[in-house]
Amino acid sequence: MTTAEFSLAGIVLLPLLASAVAVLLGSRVRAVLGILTALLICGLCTAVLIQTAAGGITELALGGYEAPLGIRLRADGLSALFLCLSAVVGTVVSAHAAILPASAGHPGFWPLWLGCWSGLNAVFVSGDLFNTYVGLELVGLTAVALVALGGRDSWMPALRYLFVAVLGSLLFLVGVGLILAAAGTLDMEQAAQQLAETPEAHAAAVFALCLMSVGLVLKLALMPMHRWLIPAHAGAPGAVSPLLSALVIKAALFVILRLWLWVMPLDATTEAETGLAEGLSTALTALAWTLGGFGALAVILGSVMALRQDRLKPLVAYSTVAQVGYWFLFLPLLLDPEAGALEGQPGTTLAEDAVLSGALSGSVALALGHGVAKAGLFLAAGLLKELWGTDEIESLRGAGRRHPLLILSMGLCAVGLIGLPISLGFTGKWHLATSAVAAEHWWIIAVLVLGTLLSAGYLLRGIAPLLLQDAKDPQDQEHDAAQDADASAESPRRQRLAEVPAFVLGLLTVLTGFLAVGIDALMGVGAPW
Amino acid sequence: MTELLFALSFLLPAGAAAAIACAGLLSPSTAHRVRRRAGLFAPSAVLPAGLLALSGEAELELPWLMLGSTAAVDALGRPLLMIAVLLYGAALSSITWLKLRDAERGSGALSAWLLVCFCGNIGTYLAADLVSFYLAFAVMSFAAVGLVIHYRDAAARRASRIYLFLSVFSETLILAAVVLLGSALLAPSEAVDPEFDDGGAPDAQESLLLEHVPAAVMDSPHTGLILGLLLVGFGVKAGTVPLHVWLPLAHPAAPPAASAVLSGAMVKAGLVGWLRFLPLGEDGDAGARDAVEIAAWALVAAALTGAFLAVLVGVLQKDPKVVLAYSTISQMGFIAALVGVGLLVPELAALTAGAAVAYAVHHGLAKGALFLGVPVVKHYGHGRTGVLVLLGMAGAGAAVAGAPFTSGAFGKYVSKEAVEGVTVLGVGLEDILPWVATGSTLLLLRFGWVMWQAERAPRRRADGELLSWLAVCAAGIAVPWLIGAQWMPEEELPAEPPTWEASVLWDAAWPILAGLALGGAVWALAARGLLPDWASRADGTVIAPGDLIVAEESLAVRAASGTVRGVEAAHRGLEDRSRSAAEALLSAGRRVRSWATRAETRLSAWETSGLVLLMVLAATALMWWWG
Amino acid sequence: MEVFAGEGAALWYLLLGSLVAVAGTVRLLLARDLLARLVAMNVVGIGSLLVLLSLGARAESAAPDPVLSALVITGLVITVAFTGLGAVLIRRIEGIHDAEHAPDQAADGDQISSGQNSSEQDSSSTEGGRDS
Amino acid sequence: MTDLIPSAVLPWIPLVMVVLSLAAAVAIFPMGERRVRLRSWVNLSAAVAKVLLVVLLVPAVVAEGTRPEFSVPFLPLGEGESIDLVLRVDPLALFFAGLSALLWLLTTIYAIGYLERGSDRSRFFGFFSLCVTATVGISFSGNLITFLVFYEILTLVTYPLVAHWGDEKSLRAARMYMRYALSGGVAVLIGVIWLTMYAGPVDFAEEGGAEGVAALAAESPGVAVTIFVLLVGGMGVKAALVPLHSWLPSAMVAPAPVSALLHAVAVVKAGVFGIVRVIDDVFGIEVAEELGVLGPLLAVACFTVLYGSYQAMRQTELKKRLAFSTVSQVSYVVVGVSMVSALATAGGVVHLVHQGIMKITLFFCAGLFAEVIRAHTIGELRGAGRRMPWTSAAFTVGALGMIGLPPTAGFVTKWQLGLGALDAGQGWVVLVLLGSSVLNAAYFLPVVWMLWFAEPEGESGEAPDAGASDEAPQPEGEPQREKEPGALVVPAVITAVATLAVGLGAALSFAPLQVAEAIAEAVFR
Repeated sequence: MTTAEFSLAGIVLLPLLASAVAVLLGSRVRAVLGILTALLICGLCTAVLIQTAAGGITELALGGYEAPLGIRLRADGLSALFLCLSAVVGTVVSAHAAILPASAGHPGFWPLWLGCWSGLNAVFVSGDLFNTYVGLELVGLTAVALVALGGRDSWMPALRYLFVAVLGSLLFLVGVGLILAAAGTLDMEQAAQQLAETPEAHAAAVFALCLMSVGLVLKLALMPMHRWLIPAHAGAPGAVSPLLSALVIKAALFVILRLWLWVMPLDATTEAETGLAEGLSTALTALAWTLGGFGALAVILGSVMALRQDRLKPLVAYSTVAQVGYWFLFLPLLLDPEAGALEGQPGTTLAEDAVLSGALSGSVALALGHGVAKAGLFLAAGLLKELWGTDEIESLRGAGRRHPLLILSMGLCAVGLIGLPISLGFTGKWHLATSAVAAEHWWIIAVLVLGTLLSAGYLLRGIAPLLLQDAKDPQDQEHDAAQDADASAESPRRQRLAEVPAFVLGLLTVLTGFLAVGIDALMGVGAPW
Repeated sequence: MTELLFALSFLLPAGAAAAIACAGLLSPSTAHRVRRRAGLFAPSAVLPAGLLALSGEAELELPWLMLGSTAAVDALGRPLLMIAVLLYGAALSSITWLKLRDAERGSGALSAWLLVCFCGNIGTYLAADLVSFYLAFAVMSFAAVGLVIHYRDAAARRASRIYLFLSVFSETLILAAVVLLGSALLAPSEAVDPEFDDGGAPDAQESLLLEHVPAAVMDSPHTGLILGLLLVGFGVKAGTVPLHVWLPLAHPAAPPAASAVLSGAMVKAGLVGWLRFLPLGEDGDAGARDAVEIAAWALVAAALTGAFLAVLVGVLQKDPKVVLAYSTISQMGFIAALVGVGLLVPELAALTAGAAVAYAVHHGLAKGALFLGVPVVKHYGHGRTGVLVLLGMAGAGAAVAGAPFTSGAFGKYVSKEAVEGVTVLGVGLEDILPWVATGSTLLLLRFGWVMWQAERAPRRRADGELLSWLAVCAAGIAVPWLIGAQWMPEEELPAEPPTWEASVLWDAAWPILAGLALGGAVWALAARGLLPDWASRADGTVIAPGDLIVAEESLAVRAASGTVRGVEAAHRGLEDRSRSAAEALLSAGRRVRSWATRAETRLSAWETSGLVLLMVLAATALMWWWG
Repeated sequence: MEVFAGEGAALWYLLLGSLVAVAGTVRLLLARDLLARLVAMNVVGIGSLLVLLSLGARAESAAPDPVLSALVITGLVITVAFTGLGAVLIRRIEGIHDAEHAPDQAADGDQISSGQNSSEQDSSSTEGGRDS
Repeated sequence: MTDLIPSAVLPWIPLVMVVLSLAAAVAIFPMGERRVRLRSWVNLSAAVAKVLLVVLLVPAVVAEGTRPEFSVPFLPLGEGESIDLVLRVDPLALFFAGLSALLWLLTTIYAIGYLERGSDRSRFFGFFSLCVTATVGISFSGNLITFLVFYEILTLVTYPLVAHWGDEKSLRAARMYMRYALSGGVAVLIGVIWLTMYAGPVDFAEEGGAEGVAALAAESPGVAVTIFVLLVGGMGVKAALVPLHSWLPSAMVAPAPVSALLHAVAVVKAGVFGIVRVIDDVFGIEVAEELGVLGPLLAVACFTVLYGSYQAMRQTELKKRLAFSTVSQVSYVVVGVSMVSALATAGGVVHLVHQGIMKITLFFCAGLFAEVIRAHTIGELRGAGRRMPWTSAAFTVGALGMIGLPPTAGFVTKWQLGLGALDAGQGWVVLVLLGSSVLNAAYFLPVVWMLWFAEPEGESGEAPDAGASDEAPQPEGEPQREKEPGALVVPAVITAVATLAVGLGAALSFAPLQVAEAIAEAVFR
């Protein structure tokens, strides 16, 4: 078993073990254990990354049982990327929680978080649908509990999140069952081949896809079904909301990508003879367009709602709702037969299937960029709420003068979220826009432009007042005094140190812009076409 | 050697002016000492230019300065340079070589402005290429503002504001002309001029020379436009009629030394501009020729009206310097007529140019003497020096009027010869010109009368003011002859110098006598109170100095406010439209927002979001079923 | 009744299961009371598992497909876990409502419930501090 | 001269230039407020080093025609090849980089003096050097993508500078600026994407336009025109063309060094520099002419010239008047570049430098007037000449330059543009130029008049009390400075002397005019 395969298993099982051990330890030691596990996971992820970057897809059948019965872990380009995201963001947020225990809300944070981390990794590397289901459930369960750590006002949202998560996973379960019945196997690769060959199973497969998509979209909080996310992410403790926004909802997105691109016989739908029956492909296109439409709706209405928030964390939560919309804009492109019209034409410089791969890598870049930037922003917002006792934008006026580094990191994360150059957001928007232009889907360009401007608007509304130097100094003094008193639990040095993780994430948002070429190469490994 | 002289003649005055300006930085006492010493040095700063004029024709090329500039002392510039040196020297010494108590307040600043004006002025005479000419012209006109505003009282402010407005107007027109000419010169002209041997676009520096300008004017497509621009542009400076309004206002406002320089040397810059730029004696295609015809007639008409009207208005003024200002306008009208004739009849071009320069030299010195004389009469007009002052002023007046044996006669004789055979409205030009002399005699009588009554402030010992005045009077007598004999090239002078036989004497004398007779008659009538009331109250109330300015000012104000109102209305219209568009946008934005919040609040309840989810589920099932 | 045996039976169970699932979902999404929702959640769980089983049965003639039954068992376990967590959350939320609405009625009652409440939350001592 | 820089080092110089001020910014940000000496030392050394590098580059690039280039892959384009971030030094790039390097040095000196008693100086100087990084990045960008990246960074980095005082007014102005600049940036992004789709990664080609673009223009002119409009419109926001200019006057609330550097050099010039690049190096002047886009652009630019001057006349506040004057003056460059003649292009390009030097002088003086005698409106400037001789002299030179009188640089531009207009057969542009110089005279001469010839009310020398005008809320108690502070006056005088020197020495070998002519020749070859 090569190191890569070993690390594959380690990524999934190690955090689970750590979370179990953490339950037994005292609260101080849990933080140390958490940090240790985080570093270990980073090491393992780099091993997998190196292997995938070298072009190979690492696969491991747990316990030697081959598919279809056994559990097969499989890491291709897409999963390597998401693994890196979770490793990076996870480590930084764990460091933050270790530095500032108050931000974790409750010592119970560590076992739950490590469990959630293992669920995430399980989803990212699972080779079969059943294992994905189990991973998703583990993530859902721990996420609900993590939200509940936020104290009295976070219990109701946690409960609401629970109901939504359960409903979503049940729909997903029914979908998995349908695919099992149709394709006879749970392993994604084999299921894909099976479905490609047996056209009559397509009807069941498409219905399964519909159910699973709705279930996962529920977990992702796409526009009409987003209400549970706002109170949950805003109410969660300082260290939890970044994890929720940056990583937990990415698991559902990962599964959707797997389903739509790797499992479903999409290209089968385009060729007439082995393709889906006429009706089925129109049904799938209709589903794609509805999801795309919800995405556009989310981008615009999410941003508009974010503009109206007067508290910082709900504003950032709405920004998540808005950014989620971006990841679904590429779906209509997949099913548009003449999407690749411009490819290979003499006038353009587009390679053969550049449109689809561009759109996919654009959406993935947007998701990764959002992960890093949103984690940074939520960390900073949580810290401000922690230090100043409230996240009312009005009462935070002039907070910037006492925490210049925090404002700088919030600014950098805002750059990533708006999609200004050098950030992954920019690369993502660039790819998506290029494919949209190639496929003549102008509505995507309009959504991107409107989204960029509106996001600049609400992020400015959130950050600008912090720069204020209001003449009303007396109110500030009294404010500082109050703030110093209740934060006395954390010595000023620790507070200063707590600002560093947010700054690191801010820097990462900007620097990852240069990795675009690497990401695109990695996406090529094990790409669906 | 000449390069050094060229450099010195510009750098020395500029350096002195800079010294005075920077003195402001030092402590007040040292600053005063520096200014005093620089003031004393100022008149001598002018000498290198004088040496340059004496040393004869020379040329200097500076390819690196501006867009490549060249300077040259040529037949046209040399005499004018000479009188400029004399006038500026006299003016500076009359201000600075005084006892401390007599010196005016701020004489340091005034001498600094004078030095800068001097640089600009000789720059216009010496510049040999378009760009440096425009540079010198701009420096001179904007420095003159410093002179006019010197006393900083209300009259000075109004005069300088009008002067500034008119000079900006003239600068812009000249810039237009310069640009048009520049592009005509630089464009690889189709008819390859023999001199541009290299055929292709001649390198910028060499082709911008002023020599090529007249030819360029003729064969450029916009000849009429360029001519108009040149006439009006330089007309403002040369005080031709509709544009002369700043002169009668500027002279009384400026200190006497400054107004001496203003009408002595600076007004001549306009003349130089005409002589260098206008296509005198150039032949061109038919279109260009008749454009030149029209321009020439316009110039001659404006010049003559100016010459005669100025007399009428000048006589009615009370302030001696205003009377002199109007005399300058009438004399400049005379010179402008000469230039007009040169433009009209190509053959006479050389002759009229020479005559104009000769007359300008004479007028510069004589008018300078008169202006400098005004304070001299006030301070030394009685007692031992009184006789000397009286003699000097009478001599200068006679010269301006053109009495025989004076430089004026020489100037008039030369110009009369030059305009042989040119008829204006059927009347020969050489008959009209003498009447100008009558007019100026009348003006000078008026000036003498007013000066006689001006009150005196006796000053005991002779000082710079008196001495410089005397120097200018002496120069006024000697220099025109000297220039006429040695410096003017042969072809620019009529066949033979004036021999004083009877006919020549009578030609020079009868206009003066007519003037005297007319003056005497008016005086007699005034004594008996038979004059019409408008004539008797000759105290400047009937026609305010600057006559047309009142009309022109109101015209300008009305025009300006009209345009501003129009543009304002358009602007407001534009703003209202953009504001209403912004409002529409904002309200749309607000509507979307309120709709979004209403949807949000409704969705926040568990049941409603559950309902929405059910609908979505049903829709997907339906889609699948329908597919 | 052969209707419920063999091929026809699977179809029936499928129909029944989906009916139960749909009813459960409607109830879950529209119920106002929290406990009712929790119960409805379980009903949906059972319904979907029933559908799964019927799918398994329909495929082969012999015993139902082993993988599917494993799926069903896991589904059951996970729903139980969620129900447990949901119950704890509902108790806490109800706890706050009672404390707010009936503070004067039974001071000691309140004491007991909150005492019992606090003793039960062994590891949530810091919450207490946060509530103030 | 060639062996001055070993050829191996050459490609690294553009990167060093960009990274230099970035390093300065990174060093300055964490510095404490009190570390004035260290911060000033870091600032000044970075600025001086940058000026030296530019001076070293000039002979190599302009004389020998070497083009140092540095590139790093940035955006994948499928199948391995990718669009790179390219930093290339060609005469036009050196032109703009030289201007910003020199004026950054002077503005840093000015800012150190100006903010002696200010607060948040580390933040200010940090963003200040980032702003110059972006400007130099823009000037050295070798293709449209790099230009876009630095263009957006410039927007981001200048926001905190405009909002430096932190009061309600500056935040509102900064928000407005951000709104305009971002929408401009997005427009450019869409344009670049669209162009890259059809013409591949567009590198700036000196000799008339990138190769793919000509084919695109020939094949589908409609798309080419829309792309042109998007690009020039996007950059027009920063170049303050009329419908998109209203952010500039409202951004005047920023501190003086910011409005000096931003509105004379960095932001405004970035937009115009972009337009010059698009017209000359992306589309090429012939292709743009064929597409027929130059005519309307010329009309918009001329309207901006007149409208800006007209608005400037209506302002009473000095800085607002200077802002509108910038709006009008910057469009001279666009006028020059959108006429098909080597002379006009040379005039437009040279005005980039001239306007920078002249306008920064005026802003320095405006800052000085505000700082020393609390004068914000023109009325308050009565008799300032006597109290602040050096500042008033510098202001006068700058004003005369703006009007376009001979010894100054302004005249050289008007001269070139006039000749270019006639050469391109568009005579009416000369009329516009003259009209605008009359308007310039109409709004600058009264100010000069107030300085020198107007008597201050009451006994002379008493500084007019802080009028109702809403000047920046420096701490009220701070006493006014009695004499003109050296650190503020020296830069102003240097730039005034530079205005005269550039005007007088226009024919010297490396003078801006000669470099501009070399660039123009390349465009028309």
